[in-house]
Amino acid sequence: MAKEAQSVPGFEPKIIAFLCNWCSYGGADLAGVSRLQYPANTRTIRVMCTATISPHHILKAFQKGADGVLVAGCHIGDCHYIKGNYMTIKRVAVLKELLRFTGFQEERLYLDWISSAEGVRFAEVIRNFTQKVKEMGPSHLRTTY
Amino acid sequence: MTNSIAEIENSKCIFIIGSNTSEAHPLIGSRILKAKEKGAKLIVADPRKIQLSFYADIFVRHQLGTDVALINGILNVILKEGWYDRKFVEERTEGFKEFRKVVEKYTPENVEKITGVRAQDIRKIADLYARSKSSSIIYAMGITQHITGVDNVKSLCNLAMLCGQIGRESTGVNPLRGQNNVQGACDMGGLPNVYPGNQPVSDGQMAEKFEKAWGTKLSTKPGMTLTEMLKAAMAGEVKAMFILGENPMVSDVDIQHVEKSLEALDFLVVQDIFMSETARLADVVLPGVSFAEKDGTFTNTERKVKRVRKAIEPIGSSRQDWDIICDLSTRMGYPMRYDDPSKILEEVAQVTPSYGGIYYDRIETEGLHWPCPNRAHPGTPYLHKDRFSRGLGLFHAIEYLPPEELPDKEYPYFLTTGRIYVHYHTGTMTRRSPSLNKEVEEGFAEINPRQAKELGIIQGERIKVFSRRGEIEIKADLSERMERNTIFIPFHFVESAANRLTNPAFDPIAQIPEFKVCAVKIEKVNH
Amino acid sequence: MKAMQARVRKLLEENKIDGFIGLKMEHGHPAPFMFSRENLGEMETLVVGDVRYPLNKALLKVSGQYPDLTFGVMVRGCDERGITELLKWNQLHRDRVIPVGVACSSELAQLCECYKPYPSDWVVGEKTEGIAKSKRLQKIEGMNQKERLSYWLNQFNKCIKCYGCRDVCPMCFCEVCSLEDRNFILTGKLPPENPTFHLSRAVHMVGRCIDCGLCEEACPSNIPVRTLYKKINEIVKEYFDYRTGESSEGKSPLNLLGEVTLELSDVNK
Amino acid sequence: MEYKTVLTTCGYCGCGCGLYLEVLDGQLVGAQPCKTDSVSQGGLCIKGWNVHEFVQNSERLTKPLIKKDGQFKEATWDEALDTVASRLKKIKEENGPDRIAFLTSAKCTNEENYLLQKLARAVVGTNNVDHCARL
Repeated sequence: MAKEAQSVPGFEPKIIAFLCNWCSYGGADLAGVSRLQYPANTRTIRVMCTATISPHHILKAFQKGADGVLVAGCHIGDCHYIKGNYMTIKRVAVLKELLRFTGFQEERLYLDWISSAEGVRFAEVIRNFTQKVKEMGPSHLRTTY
Repeated sequence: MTNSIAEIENSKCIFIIGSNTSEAHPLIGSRILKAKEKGAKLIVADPRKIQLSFYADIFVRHQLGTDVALINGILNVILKEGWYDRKFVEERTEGFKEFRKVVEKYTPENVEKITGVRAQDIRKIADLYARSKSSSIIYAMGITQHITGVDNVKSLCNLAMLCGQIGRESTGVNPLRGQNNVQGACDMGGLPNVYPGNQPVSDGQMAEKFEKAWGTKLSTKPGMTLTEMLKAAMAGEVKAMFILGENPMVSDVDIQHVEKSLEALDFLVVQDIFMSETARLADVVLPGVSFAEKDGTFTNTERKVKRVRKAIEPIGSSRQDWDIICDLSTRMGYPMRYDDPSKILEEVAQVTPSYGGIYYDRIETEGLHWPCPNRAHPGTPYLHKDRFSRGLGLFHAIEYLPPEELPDKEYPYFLTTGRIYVHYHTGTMTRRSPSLNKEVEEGFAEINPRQAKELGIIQGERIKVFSRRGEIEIKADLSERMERNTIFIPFHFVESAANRLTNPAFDPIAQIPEFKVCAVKIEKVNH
Repeated sequence: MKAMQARVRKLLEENKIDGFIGLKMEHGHPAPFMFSRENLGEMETLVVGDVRYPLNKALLKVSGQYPDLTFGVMVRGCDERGITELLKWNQLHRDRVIPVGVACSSELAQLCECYKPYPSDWVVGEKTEGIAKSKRLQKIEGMNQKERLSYWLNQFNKCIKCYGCRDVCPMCFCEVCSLEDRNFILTGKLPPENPTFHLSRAVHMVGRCIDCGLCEEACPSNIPVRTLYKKINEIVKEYFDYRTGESSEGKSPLNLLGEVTLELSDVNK
Repeated sequence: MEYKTVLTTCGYCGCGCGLYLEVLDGQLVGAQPCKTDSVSQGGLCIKGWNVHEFVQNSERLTKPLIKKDGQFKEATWDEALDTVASRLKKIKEENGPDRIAFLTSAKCTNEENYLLQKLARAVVGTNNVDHCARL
């Protein structure tokens, strides 16, 4: 059963990052080879396109105790599958509104477009999002049955 | 149930003990939640952290099989604080003195040692239950399936009587019947000691009445219970059995024993809709029909007689069960002929006072609660309004007895069994229902995660569970619902049948086996 | 009632339809039933009242078996929105359905907080004005985040996983249901995973929910799922300017890739 | 072509929820709660919603079976019922009525339970009648 969580000092969040193979994963790769520093709270899941990420995957990540979920794909117009990210933005928009309505802190879900050339920006996105989730404290769902 | 389902909603305090209501009786579980939303206080006592416990004002996990001690503790507080209903006790009951003497020993502190429930929680339960305007007790097999099953029930009756929480709307002692028509099967005389309507076979007058109605000579010697039948079969004292739509091969305690008993019979007839584990052992199998293929009535757990209606024709050459029985009887030289089931219920009404006013035309739109003695009677939603069946309510002085088998060095854990929301009884129906089987396909053993960790067991891994009776292999399911020393296995699954493990120790009066407690050990399976 | 009976009789007698899915009063209860030329004699038992059943769902079952026949069905405002949407999702054929309308009573309209409690055309009832903004939605929107969280956690924890919300839903016609996918939702436990179970279903109501409220009526645990889906409809309107079932134009927003009308700043507010 | 719903009582647990079985051309195609039933009040559990499914399962027994040499053989109703009648009669005559025992069923109707215990008591002459209530 889920219950309300309390903030924990020295809390290190768990963040699931769904990264599209063609752009954002490339961005992460570039950040890596460029030896850019960013927090290590992120567990990356590489997907072929962010359009393959159903709201179920995001909900499941939260259900299993993720404190934050990042979805990152190609910039609009750059999708390897032309319009995959059109679907992503619609889904995330709906899901965030739904999370807001049900009190599940929609700020824990973040969508961004990061190209494979944007290594610096990738590190920055991770840093900012990690910081934000850290400030929010542990997810309310971080309990088990 | 002494009271009706609808009344639960208006109860001010509901004490749920030994019933995982939301899984085993979901629509009664939802009534309890409705009562809660209307402001009722909820008390849940269960060794497992069941769903309703989330909504409980007080939730206690007493050690398996310590119900009598827990209830005596509650009674003790009520007596000591003077929260009981003096007028009710004086006017409507007897045996109070002896009862009081026994209960006085069960102080909350003593009971805490037996049950593991904190003394302060016992006091709180006593307070909530005794002092509410209308308190209702709801229980199920968690109370009855113990060697002290009858004691457990009597203790609950003591509680209701002491506080005058019976004989009024939204109060009462309410056992939830596990199967759709257990109530009806009992009402119709599906018991060794009584005719329909609880009329004792040993009572000569009753026998005479039925002899007249049925035009034949009847035995006044009470018959055997199922447990006794099986023993007698093993000993060659019962030669033949006729089993209608039951599957003791999975549902009964200690299956190996059942199998040997049934095999020892000279002749076994099973009338069922599927080739159940029991039917496999039969000499003759008669294909009956499901509830969807016949007309009739069921009596639900609140004693309400409701219509069953035929929706489709019998499948294949199967025949309606009532029609098969009539045919068989006729072939045995006693002609039974009824135009349709309504005529059978008319006969029931003639010989069964509690069903005396229940006819099909009266239950067309809405069922009737028995007792309903005549055609003008509106039925009885709650019992014991001005008097108990025996006149005065009798207090029973009951001492706590531990379960027959407790964990020890060799078998260090408690095992308890029960139902899950998807399946029903032995699974002959639910496991053949694609939507239900898909939901839960196999059995599992719920184990506390910390205990599993100590044993090196991970989620979903296959384990072996042993008891002194047998062993099964089953999937481990780590769950905070369980306490460290206890595991839970649902009994629906024949291939990992919990009843290979359970203890064939019986309540001396009701002959109910102690399904809810036995000792087991657990091992990892090394493939 | 008489008007409905007469209309249905006429449609059947003139061979405009082969069957009519409506409600029949039997054993003192209104029940779903198909009136046909074979049982015209039972037309007097056809009833209209505030008790509602998923007649469109029955229609899908019957028309699935008899795709070449034409069926009439009793519709309210919500059911008509349902038919509009079912046509878009290719679950029904336009020429094979003839709706016969009922305008809802003002009590029912109030209870449902329905924005259009009448179909385009009706033979029973009188038009009552719709309710523009749902009060129950406003109540929850008025709570702070913590209150909303505890409210919904508490509600979802009551779930006994009967799947009644889905099984009764006239818009749930998928052959495979994500709610039964073990990768997403564990089985065998009550309550089901909270909030994944209920939010998953809510997500699937995007462009589907016609706000009939049968889900909430079917919920044995009184979970206010209708309010949840009302919110979904509001989101859909706000983000995609789409009102589910209102018009036969346009496609459900998550049913096609289309053009992108949102920007990141709309999403990461 | 026929579509109807039949008001009945659920065959699973003891709650006794009123529900409709949906029948299309003589086949069960669904179950749904009866909104105006006093127990279910328009709701059901997962078992109730699917109570129609087991009825038409392909494993349903459709013919009487008689075991010969350890194998079940299909039989006619006459053969099966005559076998049962004669074997029970014989055991009763040779060993007495109390050598025969009956289990009635918590899953069958009141009418059927009544008849079976009547068969046991009035025809066979024994009170050896019980059912699985305790289990």
